[in-house]
Amino acid sequence: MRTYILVWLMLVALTGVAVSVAGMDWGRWSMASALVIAFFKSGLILNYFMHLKDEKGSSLFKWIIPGVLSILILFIGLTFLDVAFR
Amino acid sequence: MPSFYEVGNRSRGILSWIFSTDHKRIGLLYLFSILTFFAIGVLLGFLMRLELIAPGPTIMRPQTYNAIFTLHGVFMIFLFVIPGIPSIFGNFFLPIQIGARDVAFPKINLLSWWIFMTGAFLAILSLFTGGGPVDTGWTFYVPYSLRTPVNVPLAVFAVFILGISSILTGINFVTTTHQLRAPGMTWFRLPLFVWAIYATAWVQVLVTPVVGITLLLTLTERLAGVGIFDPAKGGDPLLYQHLFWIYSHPAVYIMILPAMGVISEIIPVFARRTIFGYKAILFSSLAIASVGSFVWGHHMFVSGQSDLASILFSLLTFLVAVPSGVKVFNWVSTLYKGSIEVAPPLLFALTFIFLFSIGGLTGLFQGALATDVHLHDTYWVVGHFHYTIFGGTGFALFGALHYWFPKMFGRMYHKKIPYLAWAFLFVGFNTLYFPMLILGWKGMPRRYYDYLPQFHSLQLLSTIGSWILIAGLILLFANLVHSLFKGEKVGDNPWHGSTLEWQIPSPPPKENFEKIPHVERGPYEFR
Amino acid sequence: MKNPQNDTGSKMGMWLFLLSEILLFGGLFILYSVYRFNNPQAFHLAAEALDRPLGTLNTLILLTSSLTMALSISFLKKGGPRRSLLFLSATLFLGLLFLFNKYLEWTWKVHHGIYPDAPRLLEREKGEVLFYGLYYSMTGLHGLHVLAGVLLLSVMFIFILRGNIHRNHFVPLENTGLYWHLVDIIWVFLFPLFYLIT
Amino acid sequence: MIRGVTGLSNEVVDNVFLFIAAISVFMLVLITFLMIYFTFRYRRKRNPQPEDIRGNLWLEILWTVIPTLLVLSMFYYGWTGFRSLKKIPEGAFKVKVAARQWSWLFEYENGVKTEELMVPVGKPIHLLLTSQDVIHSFYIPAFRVKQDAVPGMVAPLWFKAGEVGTYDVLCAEYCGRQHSYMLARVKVLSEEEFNRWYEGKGKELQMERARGLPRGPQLLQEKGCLVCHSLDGAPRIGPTLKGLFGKSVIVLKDGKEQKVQANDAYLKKSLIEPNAEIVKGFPPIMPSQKGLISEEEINELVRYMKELK
Ligand code: HEA
Ligand code: HEA
Ligand code: HEC
Ligand code: CUA
Ligand SMILES: [Cu+2]
Repeated sequence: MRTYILVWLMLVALTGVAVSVAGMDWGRWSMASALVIAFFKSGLILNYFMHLKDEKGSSLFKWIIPGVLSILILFIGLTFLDVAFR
Repeated sequence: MPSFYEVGNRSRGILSWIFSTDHKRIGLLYLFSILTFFAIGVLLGFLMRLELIAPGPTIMRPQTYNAIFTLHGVFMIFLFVIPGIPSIFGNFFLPIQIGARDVAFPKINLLSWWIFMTGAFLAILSLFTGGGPVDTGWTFYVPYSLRTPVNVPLAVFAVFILGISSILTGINFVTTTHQLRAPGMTWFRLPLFVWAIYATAWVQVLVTPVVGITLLLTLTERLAGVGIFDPAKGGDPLLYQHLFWIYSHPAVYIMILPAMGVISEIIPVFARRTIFGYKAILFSSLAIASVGSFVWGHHMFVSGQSDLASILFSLLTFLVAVPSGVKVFNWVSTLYKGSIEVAPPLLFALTFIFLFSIGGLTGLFQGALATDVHLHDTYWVVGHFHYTIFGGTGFALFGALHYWFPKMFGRMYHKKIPYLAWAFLFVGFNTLYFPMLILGWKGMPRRYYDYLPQFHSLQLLSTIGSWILIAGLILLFANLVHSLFKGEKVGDNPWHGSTLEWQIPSPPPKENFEKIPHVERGPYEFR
Repeated sequence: MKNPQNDTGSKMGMWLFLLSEILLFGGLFILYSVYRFNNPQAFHLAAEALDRPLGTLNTLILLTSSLTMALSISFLKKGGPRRSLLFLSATLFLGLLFLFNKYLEWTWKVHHGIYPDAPRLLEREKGEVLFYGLYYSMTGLHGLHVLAGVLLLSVMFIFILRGNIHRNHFVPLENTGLYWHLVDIIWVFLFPLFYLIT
Repeated sequence: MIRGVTGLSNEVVDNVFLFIAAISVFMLVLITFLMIYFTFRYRRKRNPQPEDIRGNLWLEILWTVIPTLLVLSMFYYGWTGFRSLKKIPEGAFKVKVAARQWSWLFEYENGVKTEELMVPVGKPIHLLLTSQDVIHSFYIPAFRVKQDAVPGMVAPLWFKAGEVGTYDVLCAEYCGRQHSYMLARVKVLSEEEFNRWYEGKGKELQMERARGLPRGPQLLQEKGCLVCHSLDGAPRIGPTLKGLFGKSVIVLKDGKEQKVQANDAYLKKSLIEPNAEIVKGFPPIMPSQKGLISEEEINELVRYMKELK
């Protein structure tokens, strides 16, 4: 209960940070900062709201998210190998 | 114990089948529905061959031909080879081979058959509605698929639905393999067929959604003109190709991995010895499934993608060829010092090795950058993929049918006829498809309704091959269908197999095992 | 023997489904990143025209709904179906609110003549057409997921009310929760991509 | 490997092909031979007692490493060949190629447009491929070169013809109904002959320009109209243009049948928005000429169509 509310507060705070950073016009860093914050937020949701942190049933749960992320990154990376060097 | 044929569920007659959650009944549902679609696909292939028997118009008009090769591709790919082995034999045998009573989610299993049938129904409906049968090729490339007046929206939606069915099946198999293994059934005691289905299931779960979204976007593009793929609105048609092949290349491994799993089951049983290099075969499946997901760009070497991308994709393509080779070498070594009986299943397995090797090796020519520039979109490619899909997956399916037939139906087929059928199939197959490789090398493009006179003799030869092939096919299936009713009753283990499905009655009882077995040894230990 | 319906099993199934959902949106993320890379200027212009306060509000709504969802599950596990129902209704309400805001946002845009294939939109630069194409596809697909989530939540509501789901059988609610959180996570990415990065 | 010594794309590709073919045939024969040999040698009658061999690490390593080396060599030759197919020599002779349903149009630097590609022998030719509608692919089997023409992109392709002669050009990317009829030819001429042709055509063009607009028949040819429309009264993929002007045509507009008078406005609209009103009995597949045709050209075409009685 307490952790849930704490996590929620952090999520709200991070949203605030993201919005204010976006207002400041950091040039190309604005993209990076916004994404880092988004990753951080989703990490909180995954670990606390979705209990990934304490999932013990199978070691599969540990690899699911890193796995799918690396696949997605490879998909994007390989696609960029085309579009960025065309 | 009564078999699963006798014990249904509360419903009766046909209802006890189409609403059954028994994995074996669902497997058989898939078997009969998929074979029906396959028959349609074969008929369409036959019609194409007739049209191509001579240059100039022969039996149909260009638009009809274009619709026919599209349907042929769509039916064969999405309704036959992709669901084929996993949905039929995976459903029937995966739970038994790991010592479980059913899959993890029996209801979802049934649901996925219904979704599959819905998708198939919509695909057929698309022929008669809207602007008529699709004429885009099974790849639905934009912008052509955005411009052609035919019923593309319904067709791509149908394929999207089929994708959902495939994802659900994949989820089911992954969970089943993780959760329902019998005590003592460690990961390294799993039969290689299970490993192959497991690896395939991951690919199904992870890449099918990508083609799903691609098709959905094509649909919205047609209906609402969103503009994401439409070059007239600034979209990039090559991105469609990337997204399409991100799925559809791994899809070829969805087709072949289960087939390879079947071969790994059949060879040790008929050589009466442990498989050579169990772990090597297992890890090569995983390697194919993982690395194979990142080679899609080899379909785009001349599309205008960057040279850098082409180079990397070519390299990766060559790397996935190695694990396929490892499998082939291990299979051949399994024959060494065995005690071999060339029963029909083994005959088909050996033929698989030969034909798949030709298919795979012709793939290498396409993986090489310089040669693919010439070979891309020619009959070489058509030859390549019929050798892999049909020579590979198709012959593995024949093998699987002959291998597991006694277990599934409790009867044995006539044992001599398959050899005769095989002879027709083998000769017909090579007469049909080998000329295609030569045609491709000589520069005959694919998806051609009409062709230049210099290609005539090889096209004619190829058409003759299709007749021989179909004769073999009819013989083969006639034998099986006949034996379904008239075949001799067999015991539980006619081949002396050592995996779990052979330790239970033929046909299996409803819950497979009276008592869940405790597994104490590897899958191919015959002594 | 392990029970086919055991909890780890059904959660694993759910997670696998979520993976496929991630890759469904993944395809769109690939498109987004490529088009943004190719048209930075046009994306910049177009993103400025989106309603940032409304987007932020919607983000907060979804985050809060995730909290109420998690609370609803934890109350059910502790045996309080009434509190669980309370928080579930809160989640439902927030979900509907989110959809309502989305509806408002879309209708405003449509009013300004900015919707797919609109003549006003097509006059603009190609990058902007793409931006709005992606905007409508991605938030639209996400909206559909919220809608599906709302339906699922309503079903769960009825199940709890009728006692089909209770402290000893809570996995369906938990899986619904997983789905709802995933939809939230996707929004956590959509929000900066469309409203913040300009 | 002998590679690309003469810079002829067909030799480059053929060399790589032979290299891979040699390895492949060897592998196939090896595997097939072993398979059949083992099957006979260890058949059950002769060898009733199998031996249990579970594997052999060295063999596994051997048949992982050797094929890896082999495929890497294939990759390498494929790549070097590709490099020479892609590296356009400086000063190559440039020709613009426009692909459209279902014909090719070649435009030379002096403004001459042809339907057959004329090139001098032995000189590198640099094609710039574009498409006006869907994806097509420019393919000369004899030279082993191929490149997709994608709308919205300009794709390069180069080749050098080793001998005088005529070679087929095919469309290798499926592009609809007449895909298999989207053919053209490359005419390779000797250098003198080519120059004579090139300059002669150039002068002709200048004279025409000086005289005024290009005439109707030529425009119909250049715009690719004649692939689908005949001038002799026979319907092809589209209705004939003969006697069209002034006729009343039954069209489908928003799915409803209507009778319209084929006047100036109708003809113009047929070019720019062909799918707004579809002639009954024909599919809505005519590509819009919007952005591809100038106002003057439209007027000229309409004027000419009026003449087609
Ligand atoms: C079951 C289906 C299947 C399988 C398994 C494969 C396997 C392979 N495919 Fe194929 N492919 C298709 C189905 C399949 N393909 C289809 C349907 C298309 C066309 C799609 C379309 O456009 O419509 C296609 C198209 C296609 C292309 C695009 C061609 C083009 O359009 O230009 C390429 C290019 O690289 C390619 C390569 C390969 C390679 C390298 C393999 C490798 O995985 C093969 C590996 C196997 C071997 C190499 C043989 C066995 C090994 C030995 C005998 C050992 C010795 C070998 C070595 C020296 C390594 N395939
Ligand atoms: C599973 C895949 C599959 C199969 C089996 C076949 C079977 C056949 N195909 Fe194929 N074909 C494709 C997949 C397949 N095809 C695809 C994807 C394309 C590309 C489409 C496109 O361009 O968009 C294509 C394109 C294609 C073309 C090129 C068209 C063109 O480019 O213009 C031709 C031309 O002749 C052709 C002919 C045939 C013939 C004569 C048959 C058969 O009729 C031969 C007879 C078949 C048999 C004798 C039986 C085979 C049996 C099995 C495989 C297993 C049986 C299973 C069980 C018992 C459960 N096909
Ligand atoms: C891809 C094939 C194709 C090409 C290329 C093509 N057309 Fe058409 N055209 C059609 C079809 C099909 C129709 C009938 C359906 C319709 O009205 O859209 C048509 C209709 C027309 C009509 C109306 C005919 C009538 O009977 O009312 C005119 C005028 C016309 N085209 C002129 C042209 C001109 C001029 C060009 C070249 C710039 C051209 N077309 C190029 C396919 C084509
Ligand atoms: Cu143009 Cu095919
Ligand atoms: Cu591929």
